[in-house]
Amino acid sequence: MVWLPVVFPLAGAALVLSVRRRRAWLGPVVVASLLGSLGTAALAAASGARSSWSWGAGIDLGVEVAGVSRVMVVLVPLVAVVVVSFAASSMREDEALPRLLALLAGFVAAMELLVVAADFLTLLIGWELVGAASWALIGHDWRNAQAPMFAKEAFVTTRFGDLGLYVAAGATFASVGSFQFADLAAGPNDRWLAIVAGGVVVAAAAKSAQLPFSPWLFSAMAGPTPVSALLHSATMVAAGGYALIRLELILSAVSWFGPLVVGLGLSTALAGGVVAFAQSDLKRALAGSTSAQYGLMLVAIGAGFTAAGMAQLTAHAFFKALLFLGAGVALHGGGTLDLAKLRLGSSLPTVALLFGVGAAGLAAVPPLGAAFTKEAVLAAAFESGVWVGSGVAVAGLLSVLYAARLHILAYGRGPVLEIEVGPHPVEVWALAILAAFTLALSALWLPGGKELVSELTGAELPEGQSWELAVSVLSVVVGFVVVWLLWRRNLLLSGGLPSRIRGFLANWWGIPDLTRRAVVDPLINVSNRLAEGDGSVIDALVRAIAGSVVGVSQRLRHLVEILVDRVVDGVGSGTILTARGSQKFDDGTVDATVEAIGAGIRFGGDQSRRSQTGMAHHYYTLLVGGSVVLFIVAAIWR
Amino acid sequence: MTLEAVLLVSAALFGIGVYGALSQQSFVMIMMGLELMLNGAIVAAVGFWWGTTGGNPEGQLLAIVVMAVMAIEGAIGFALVTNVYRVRKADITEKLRKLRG
Amino acid sequence: MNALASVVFVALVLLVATYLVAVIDATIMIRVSRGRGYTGVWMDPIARAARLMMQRGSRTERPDLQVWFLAPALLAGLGAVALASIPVAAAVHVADNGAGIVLFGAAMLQVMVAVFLHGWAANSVFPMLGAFRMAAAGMSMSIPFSLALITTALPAESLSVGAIIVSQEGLWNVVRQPLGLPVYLITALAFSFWGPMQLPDAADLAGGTTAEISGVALLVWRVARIGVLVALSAMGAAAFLGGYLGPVLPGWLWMMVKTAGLATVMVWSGHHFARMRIESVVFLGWTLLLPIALVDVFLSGALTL
Amino acid sequence: MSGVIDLLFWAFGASAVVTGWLVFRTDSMVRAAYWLMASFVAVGGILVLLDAQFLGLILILMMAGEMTIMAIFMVMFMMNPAGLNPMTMVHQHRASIISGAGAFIVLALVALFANFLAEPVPTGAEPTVDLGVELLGGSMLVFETAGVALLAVMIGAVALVSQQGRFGDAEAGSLEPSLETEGP
Repeated sequence: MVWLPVVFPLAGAALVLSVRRRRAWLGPVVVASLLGSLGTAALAAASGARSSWSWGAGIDLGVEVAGVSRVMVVLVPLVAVVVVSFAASSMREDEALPRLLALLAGFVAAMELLVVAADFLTLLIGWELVGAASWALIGHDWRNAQAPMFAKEAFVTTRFGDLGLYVAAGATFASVGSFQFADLAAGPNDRWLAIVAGGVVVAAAAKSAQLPFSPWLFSAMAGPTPVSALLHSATMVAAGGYALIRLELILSAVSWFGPLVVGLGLSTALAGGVVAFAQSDLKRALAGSTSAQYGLMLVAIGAGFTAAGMAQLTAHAFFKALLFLGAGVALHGGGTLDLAKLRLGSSLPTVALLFGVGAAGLAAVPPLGAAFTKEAVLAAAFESGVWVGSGVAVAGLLSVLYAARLHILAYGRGPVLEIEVGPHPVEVWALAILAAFTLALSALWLPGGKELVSELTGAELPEGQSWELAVSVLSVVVGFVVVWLLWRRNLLLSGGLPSRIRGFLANWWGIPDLTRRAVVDPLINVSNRLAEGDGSVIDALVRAIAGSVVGVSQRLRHLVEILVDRVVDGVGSGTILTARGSQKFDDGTVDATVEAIGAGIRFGGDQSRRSQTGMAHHYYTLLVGGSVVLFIVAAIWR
Repeated sequence: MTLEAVLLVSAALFGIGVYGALSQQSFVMIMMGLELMLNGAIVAAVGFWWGTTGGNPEGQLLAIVVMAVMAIEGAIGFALVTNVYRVRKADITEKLRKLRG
Repeated sequence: MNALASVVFVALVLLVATYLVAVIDATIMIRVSRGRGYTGVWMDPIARAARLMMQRGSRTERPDLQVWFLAPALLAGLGAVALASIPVAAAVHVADNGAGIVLFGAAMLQVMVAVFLHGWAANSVFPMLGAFRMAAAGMSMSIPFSLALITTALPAESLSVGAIIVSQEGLWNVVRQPLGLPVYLITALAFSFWGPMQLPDAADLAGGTTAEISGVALLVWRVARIGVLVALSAMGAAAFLGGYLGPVLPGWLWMMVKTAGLATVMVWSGHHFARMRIESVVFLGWTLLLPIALVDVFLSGALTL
Repeated sequence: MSGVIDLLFWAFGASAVVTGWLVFRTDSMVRAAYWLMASFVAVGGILVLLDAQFLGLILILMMAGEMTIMAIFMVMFMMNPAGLNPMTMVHQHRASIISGAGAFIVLALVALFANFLAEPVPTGAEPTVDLGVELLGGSMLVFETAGVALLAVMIGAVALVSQQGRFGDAEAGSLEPSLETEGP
């Protein structure tokens, strides 16, 4: 039962590839498989179930639908159905549509596996598959030479974080002798648990595009728009936040876990908000906002209110998918993603309205559900401290700023353009459904909404204060006023910032450059050096030593000669004999000594260089000799 | 037939393999030396299984893993030799001394 | 059975069977060509053998003599080893304990080595080409061959040939695994280099690996080749046709009848099909027989479960 | 009976070692490959004597194919069509002999002087059946891992030797500027 949500999309992917020639079937097949996944996920969530499969001695792959995973397991296919329908319609001209759809279905399957995982091994498998699928999806347009490069960049960055999860899994096994979350929860709170916490935080930060890994989301923009929509809303990026929510109860036992997550989240929320505000590319601005929004979730999680984080994740999934699909329509219609050239409001009024709903969700305008969840996050932040709360309030203000800016620049009133490719009705419907979900979440404000969230996520929401609500409303109002003022002065695109600063901010505060200079270039340099042959490094060292010694000795000789000459001159010609004697001594002894030292060192260097023959059999011989010696030593030592 | 005798045969095979791997110039002959070493390893593994484990099949499993290693060594070895020959026109180790210091 | 008796037994069986196959070959040859100069079907093999025995042996420049002379003997020995793993009647076998079918497979793959060495040792062009042909054909056919054979071990849950025969009590494997026997027979042609797959010793290479030999060496080589064919037919009969199982007649007679039947099919194919090109053999092995053999394994495995 | 087995063991052991030695003493690559195969066949015989019938026979089966490929490769790389012309290609001979002898002596000392458990395979056991159950039961993960590793190797080997890549000739840009790689 629990496996079915995973199996359905996988089967769909296989089926799509087998009917690849019948293009009319592709969309329906995938959507049907995702609907199957959705249905079975809903059933599993309603009943709650667990199951496991023994892989080998002591290694069980466990899956479970309980607690927060009940929400997530339904959310993933729900968003995916809409996004994939949109993809099947908008990419219908694409020659590689079967591959795209199959990969999307596989992506969803991997994410479902990650969601239902009840142990680190299953989580790792899902985690890796999600990463691999996202790599293939970002690089979908591989004939364009840039796409594979960006895909590689995104993959390597997240992959670096993945190592954290490997460490966490290893530490878990070392600590309790199994990979199960349940065993870890029952296990002792020692340094192993701290290692697990560190690993999970690194992995989650990388996947959820938190600082300092955030820039990979920009690279991910090389993928088709539906891919971005899925990646940002309910799969790849959500995986990090979800993993933290899932494991918070266990890991919060580590004293620094909460503060670390809060700090990461808050700094990303603030930095990402500025990035989103400064960006002039629609998709990249949305990417910045994704980092910022996940930062807010992390704040809630770190403060201990997973329910608030999960609620925010859910609301975000709907409106972010909506916004990305809207961006896709804009790209098709306007032919560009440059915010300076869009303003499609008059040309595509329906889409503009739907995009507006999404932007309102992003801005957390009451009475939308997104405002409710933002409110919960704010309350959670204030529970954790006044400064954190204030930071979140500022981040909220930023979100109002960038959301309003995006909507006005992308879908504000503008000249009526000849739209080359209008959106297909299926695409508009997809947008409408997502907008409907966003609006429907408003019901959370009704009495009983809080209880519903608590019941679904199995955790408590923080008690909000009425002045916190006032702060939120005030920030929305202030934000709109600021945007309006900027718009009046025609400064909205630049945000009133000088272009150099704006460029710096928009490019993630220069983090990519920093990374390139601090990590990538040195690494490539070192590798190049190594590739040139370790000999050159060692040689250089040896030669430098020999050379410097020779140099020093020559200097010394020169000095001695001058000194001796002066003495000789000073004493006068009467002592020429003595002087000659001393010069002979100088030549014969001092020089010889100094030169001998130099030559000796050079000889040593040459000799040591000779061992670097570059030929395998010499190295192997040394290896055998060394092993024999080691063996004998070990035998005697015993 | 005692365990010691089996291990002696294994040691002899391994020693000859070491000699071959170190003394031959041709890549393919070096691979033969490696195979001979693995051959000795198989004898030792099965010998230990036969003499010391009381019939625990995991000992035989080890031998199967060694055989898999042998197949892997063969496949990758030949692929590398082919590639090196194509790119560097080298078929003996002396022609491949890029790492020389 | 004690050692000496089993050696004598296998040798006797091999000798009689070889003679019979040669007779079959001659019969078909006559049917096909109505050729002149035959001294009658039953006398012809003996006449041919006598002619070869009286021939003078030939020699090339600097051959590897030991290998050249020993390769035919190795081939004959491999045929005998393969035959030894097959029970001729209930519980009458020489070497079928535990993993008989693997022994048979190992012997058959060594056939490839024997033929390669036979062609290589002559230090001459045509035999060498024949040797390379055998390597190519053998490598492409060995995997479908092994898969088709090992599949018959699935219902028996044992690698012993005797157990495989017993497992066919109710239903022969030829019915239970309909893909197995055709794949086995086609690959068996490659390992006995017979009929359409007589590539290493083909006429277009002036006899291939046998191009430079004559006299007794050629006689031994031909006898050994028929011996391998007999072993392959016997294994086909045992693994797919129920071996010695059958009503009324005694077990060993059933075994003989079935073996002779399969041998006739293979010999017949040599007179009725054109020789294949080596490319088509390789292509056939890797792209057609290998997938079919895999399907066979999966289907039979599913059925056995 | 045990006398016969002892005799067979020593015969197999001696021939395994001698043929192994001949691999590096012969002057022809094809002979070397098949001497190695003979060594493997002898080891297969030893394994059969050690009650591991399946392993021994499968080793013989495997090596027939592998050594044939090796022989063909030798002929290809040595530019010596039949591999029959005599040749010696040896370097650092003395060091190799010392290394080989050293490895043998160390291992032989271990074999003779270490104390091993004495728990032989019980009589009446069915090692082949046990192995099958183990492969598809308790140690399935190991077995599968070996299979996946082999698959990866097959793909890797094909990728390494394929002449044509997706973006054109696999050798494009990989040729050295000059074949002389003499350093300073």
